[in-house]
Amino acid sequence: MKKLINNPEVVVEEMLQGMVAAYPQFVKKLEGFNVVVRADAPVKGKVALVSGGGSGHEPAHAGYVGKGMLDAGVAGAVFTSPTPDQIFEAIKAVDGGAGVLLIIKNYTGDVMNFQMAGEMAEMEGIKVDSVVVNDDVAVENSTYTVGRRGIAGTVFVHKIAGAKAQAGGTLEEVKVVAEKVIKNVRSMGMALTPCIVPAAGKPTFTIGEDEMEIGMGIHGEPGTTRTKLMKADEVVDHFMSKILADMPMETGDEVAVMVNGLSGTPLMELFILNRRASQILAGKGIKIYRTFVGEFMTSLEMAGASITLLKLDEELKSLLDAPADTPAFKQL
Amino acid sequence: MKKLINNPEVVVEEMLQGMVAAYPQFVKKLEGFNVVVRADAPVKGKVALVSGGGSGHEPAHAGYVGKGMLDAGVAGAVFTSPTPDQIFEAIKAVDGGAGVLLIIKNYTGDVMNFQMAGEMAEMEGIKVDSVVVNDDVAVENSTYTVGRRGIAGTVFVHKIAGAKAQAGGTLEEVKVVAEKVIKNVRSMGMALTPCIVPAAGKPTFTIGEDEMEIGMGIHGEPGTTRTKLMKADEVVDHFMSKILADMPMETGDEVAVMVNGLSGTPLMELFILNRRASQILAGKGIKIYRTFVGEFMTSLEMAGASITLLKLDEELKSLLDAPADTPAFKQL
Amino acid sequence: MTVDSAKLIEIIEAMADKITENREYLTQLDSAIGDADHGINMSKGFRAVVGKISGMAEKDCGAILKTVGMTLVSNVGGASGPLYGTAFMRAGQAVAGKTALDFNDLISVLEAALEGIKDRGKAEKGEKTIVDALEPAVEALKMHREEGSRVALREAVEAARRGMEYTKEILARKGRASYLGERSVGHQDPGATSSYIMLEALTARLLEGKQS
Amino acid sequence: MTVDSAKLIEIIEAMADKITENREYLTQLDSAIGDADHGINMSKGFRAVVGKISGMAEKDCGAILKTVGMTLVSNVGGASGPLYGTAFMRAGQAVAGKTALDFNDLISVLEAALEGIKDRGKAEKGEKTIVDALEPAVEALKMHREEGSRVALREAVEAARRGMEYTKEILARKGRASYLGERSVGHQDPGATSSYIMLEALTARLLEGKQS
Ligand SMILES: Nc1ncnc2c1ncn2[C@@H]1O[C@H](COP(=O)(O)OP(=O)(O)O)[C@@H](O)[C@H]1O
Ligand SMILES: Nc1ncnc2c1ncn2[C@@H]1O[C@H](COP(=O)(O)OP(=O)(O)O)[C@@H](O)[C@H]1O
Ligand SMILES: [Mg+2]
Ligand SMILES: [Mg+2]
Ligand SMILES: [Mg+2]
Ligand SMILES: [Mg+2]
Repeated sequence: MKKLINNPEVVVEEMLQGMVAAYPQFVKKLEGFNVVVRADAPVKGKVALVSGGGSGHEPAHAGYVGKGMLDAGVAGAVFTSPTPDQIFEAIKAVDGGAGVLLIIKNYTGDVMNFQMAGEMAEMEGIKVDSVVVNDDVAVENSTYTVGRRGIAGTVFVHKIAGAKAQAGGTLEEVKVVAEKVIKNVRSMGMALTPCIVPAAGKPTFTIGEDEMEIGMGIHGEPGTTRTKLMKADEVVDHFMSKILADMPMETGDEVAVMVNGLSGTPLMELFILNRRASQILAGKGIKIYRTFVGEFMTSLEMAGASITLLKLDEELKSLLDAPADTPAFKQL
Repeated sequence: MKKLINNPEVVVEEMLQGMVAAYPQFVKKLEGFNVVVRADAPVKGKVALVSGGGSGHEPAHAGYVGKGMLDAGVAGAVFTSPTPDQIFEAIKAVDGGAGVLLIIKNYTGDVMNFQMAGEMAEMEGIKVDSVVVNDDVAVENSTYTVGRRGIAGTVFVHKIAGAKAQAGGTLEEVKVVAEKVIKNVRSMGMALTPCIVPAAGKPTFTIGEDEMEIGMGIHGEPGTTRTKLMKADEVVDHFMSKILADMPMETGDEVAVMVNGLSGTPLMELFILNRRASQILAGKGIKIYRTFVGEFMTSLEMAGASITLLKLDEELKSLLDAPADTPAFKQL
Repeated sequence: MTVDSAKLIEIIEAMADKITENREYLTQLDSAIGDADHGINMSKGFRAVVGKISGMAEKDCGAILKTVGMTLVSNVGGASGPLYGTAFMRAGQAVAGKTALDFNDLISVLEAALEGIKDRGKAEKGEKTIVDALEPAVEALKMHREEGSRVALREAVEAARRGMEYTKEILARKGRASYLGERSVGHQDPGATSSYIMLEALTARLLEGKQS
Repeated sequence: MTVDSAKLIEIIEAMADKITENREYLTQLDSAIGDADHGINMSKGFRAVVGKISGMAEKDCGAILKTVGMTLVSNVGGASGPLYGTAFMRAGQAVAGKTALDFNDLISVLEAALEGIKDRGKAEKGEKTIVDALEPAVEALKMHREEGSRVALREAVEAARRGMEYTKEILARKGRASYLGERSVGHQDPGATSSYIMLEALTARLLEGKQS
C-alpha cells in the first residue's frame, strides 16, 4: 500500500486538520468531531446545508463548505457513512434559525445515519429536512431495490441549493430547488484501477491490464460490468447514450456538463473525454451552458472518471451562475 | 498502459480541444497550433504573459490562462518543450502593444526554445523579455551545471506576475516582480509511482512496492535519491528542512504554502502533508499567509507530491490576493 | 438458563472478540460486493462497546444493551451502524429494567433486535442482508422453544449459518451490494456473516459447560 | 567523394530511417536519465524532414540543410530540437549555394554543426551530451583528412562511438540528466547516441560501394 500517510487509523482526522490549517478563511473544524463548518457558522437567518458521507471522496464534502455552497461537511471513516451523532453536531453548529437541509447521497448507510441525525435535531427543535441524490444511471432503478446511487451529480445539488440558500431562500424553497436538480441530473462512471482503503491495506478488487469496470461507483465497489479497455471516445459514447436514454433531451435544451476524475486519472484524459462529450451534445443540438472538468467527487487513488449532465432551466442557470467561494469550488 | 485516450499521437490536440470546449468563456485555441490564449486576447495595452512547456502537467499551463494570470499557454508534446514557432505564434497572438513576458521553467529545452521564439518575435518588433523559474531545491545548484529545475513554484510566478500585469504594470515592472517571486520561492517533490508517456507506452522507471523517489521532478525522470517508503510526516520534515536550509527564514516571516499533487496522489494525502507543513511553520513562528492544496503542476498519472514555500512581502501579498479567473485557478 | 448483567457483559465481550478476529474476513467479503469496510467498521464499533460496558455490571440488562446500541450507532457508521445499533437499542427496550434474563427474555431480545433491523432497513428475507441470517435464527429459536434453550440455541445458530450460506445464491436487493445486480450472486453477504458470528459467540458463551 | 543534392537527400533519408529504427532504443536510454522522449521527438522530427526535402533535389545543398534544420526546430521540441536544428542550419550556412559538396565541404558542414550545437547549448566535451560524440568525430575527421575520406570517415565514426561509450562513465553537467547528479553515471547519453547513429548513417551511405 503506497500512500503518503502516517497511520491508517487517523487519516480522516489528520486530513481535516490539514484542511483547516490550509483554509482557515473558509472553514473550521468542530472540536472532537470530524465535522467541518463554515468559518462564520452559524449564519443567522440563512438556511443551512449539511452534506457528508464517507471520506475518500475529497474534495467532497468539506471542500464545498463556504459561501454559496455548504455550511457543513461531515466526514465518516473512509467510504463509511458518518454516524448520526456527528451529523447531529454539524446540524447544531450551522443552524442559523432558518432550518437545515440535509443533502444525502442514496446509500443505505448514509440515508439511515442522516435520518437518525435529523430525528435527533428535530427533538431539539431544529427544523430539518432532507433530499436524497441518486444520479447514477449505471444502476437500474427498480422498486425492488434501493434505487440508484448518488455520485458526482451531488456537487450540482450543493452548488445550486447553496446559491438558493445564500440568496435567502426558505427551507422549503431550497429543498424544492434541490429536488429539481436531483430530478434533472444524471451521471455514469467507470474505473481503470481499484483503490486501497487505508485501514484494509489491500485493493478492493483486482483487474487485468486490459480491462476496465463500467458503472463504477465512488466507493471502490466493483462496477456493474467488466469489459476490455475501450478508447476514450467509446467510453463517452456509452455513457452519453445511457444518460440520454434515461433523461431524453431535445434540440435547444441546455445542460451543464461535469467530467469528474476519480483521482488517479490525469486532467489530460478528462479533457479528452470532454472533447467527445461536447461533440455528441453539439451533434444533438443540445447547448452546453457551462462545463466543469476536474476532480469533484473522487474515490481515493482510483483511476477512472464519470460524466454528469444537468438539464437546466432559467432558475437553475442563474443559481449555477451565482458566486461561490469554497476551498474546492469557486466562481466569480 | 491504462489510459483514457484515443490515440497516443494526438493526446495533446484532443486535450486542448476538450479544454476549449469546456471553457470558451476563458480561452480559445490558435488554429493549427497547440496554443491556448485568453478568449479576449490580445488585451490592448496590457503586458502579456506567455508560459508553457511540455504537456502532461495539466492544469499547467493552459489552465492558468485567464484574467489575472497568463495570456497564453503553449503546449509541447508530452514532457517535451514546445517548439519556437509555436511559442512565436503565442507571442504574436497575445501582444497587446505593451510587450510580452515569457515565463520559462529552467530546462535546457524550454530555455532554448523560448529564447529562439523571443528572438523571432523581436525581429518582428515585439518587445519581449523573459524570466526563468528554478525553484526545485532537490537539485544542487552549481555553476558547473544548468542549475535547478522549475517546478510547482512556477504557478506563483504566473499568479503574481499576472496580477501585476493585470494591474497595468509595465513589462519591466512585471519582470521585476516575477524575479522577486523566483528569488523567494523554493520547492521539493517526491514520487511513489512512475508514469507512462503515452507515445512511449511504458513506465519511465520501475520502483519497488516499498520504495519512493525523493527529489522528483515533473517529467517522469528519476528523482535524486531512492529511499524506503517514509511516513507522510517524515517526507514533509525532510522537504521543509531542505527548503528552509536553502532559504532561511525567521520568526515573523510570512509565507504562502503550496502542497501540489503530481496527480495520482489523492487530495486526502495532500492535506495530511499540509498538516505537518503547517505544524513545522507554526513551530518556527513563520506565519502562513495563504495555503494552496491541490493539483497545480502534475506529471501525468504519477503518484507523488511537492511542497512549495514562497516568502512574502507586502507587495507579493497584495498581488497574491488579487482576483484571478482562469479555468484552474480562481480567486474572488 | 439465566443471564445476569455480568454474564451479559461477558457475552458481548465474546461477540466483540469474534468480530475482531474476523475483521479481515468480513472486510474481504465486503470487498467482493461492497466497499471493503464491514469488518473494519464493526470491529471499531465493538472496541468502543467493550470500553463502554466494562464497568456496567451494576446496571440492568436493558441499560447495557441500550448502551451497546448507542455506542454502535455512534461508532460504526455505514449501513451496519444504524442497523446493529437499532437492533441492540430495541433489544434493550425489550428487557428494560431486568437484572437477569431467562430463556424467554433472550427470545424477546432477539425478536426485538430483528424487528429493529427490519424497521430500520426495510429488508425482507431473501434480499441478501443481515435479515437472512437473523430471521431464520429467531424462527428456529421460537420453533424449538419447548425443547429447551440448549437445543433451541443450537438450532438457531444452525439456521443462521444456513441463512448466511444461502446469501451466496441470491441477488442483493438491499444495501450497497444491490448496485451490482447479477454480479452479487455467488458471494456471501458480509452482514449476514457478522450476524452469524455474533449469534455463534452468544450461543457458545451460553452453552459453555452446560449439560443439556 | 562528391555529394550532390540528390545524394544529400538520400543521406538525410538514411539518417531518418536509422533514427526511426532506433526510436525505442533512444527513448529507453532517455528514460534512464531523462524523460523518455528523445527517440519519440527525433523520429517525429525526421519524419517531418523527409516530407519536406523529398522534392528538393533541384535546390542547392545549403538550402536543403537549412530546411532540415528549420524543420527539426519546429517539429522536435525539447533540448534536441533547437540543438540539432541549429546544427543543420549552421551546416547549411557553411555550404550556402553549393550544388555539390567535396570532402572538405563535408568537414566544414560537420564543423559548423558542432559549433552550432556548442553555441546553442553551451556544452563542452565531458558533460555527457551530443558534444561528446560529435566533437571527437570532427577532430578525427580533421586529423585524418590527408588519409582520404574513407579512412577519415571511418575514424570519425569510430571516435563518435568511443565518445558515446564514454558518456556512460561520466556525470551529466548539461541537460536534464544533470539533475540526477551521481545517479547519471553508468548510463549512456541519448543525444550522444543519436549523433553517433546519424554519423554512422552518413558514413555508411558515403562509403557504399566505395573501394578505398
Ligand atoms: N436495508 C438493509 N437491511 C438489512 N441489512 C442491510 C441493509 N442494507 C445493508 N445491510 C447489511 O449491511 C451490510 C454492509 O454493512 P457495511 O459494510 O458495514 O455498510 P456499508 O454498506 O455502508 O459499507 C451488508 O452486507 C448487509 O448485510
Ligand atoms: N546543453 C546541451 N548541449 C548539448 N547537448 C545537450 C544539451 N542539453 C541536452 N543535450 C542533449 O539532449 C539530449 C536529450 O534530448 P531530448 O530528450 O530530446 O530533450 P529533453 O531533455 O528536453 O527531453 C541529451 O541526451 C543530451 O545529449
Ligand atoms: Mg461503507
Ligand atoms: Mg523532453
Ligand atoms: Mg461496507
Ligand atoms: Mg528527453
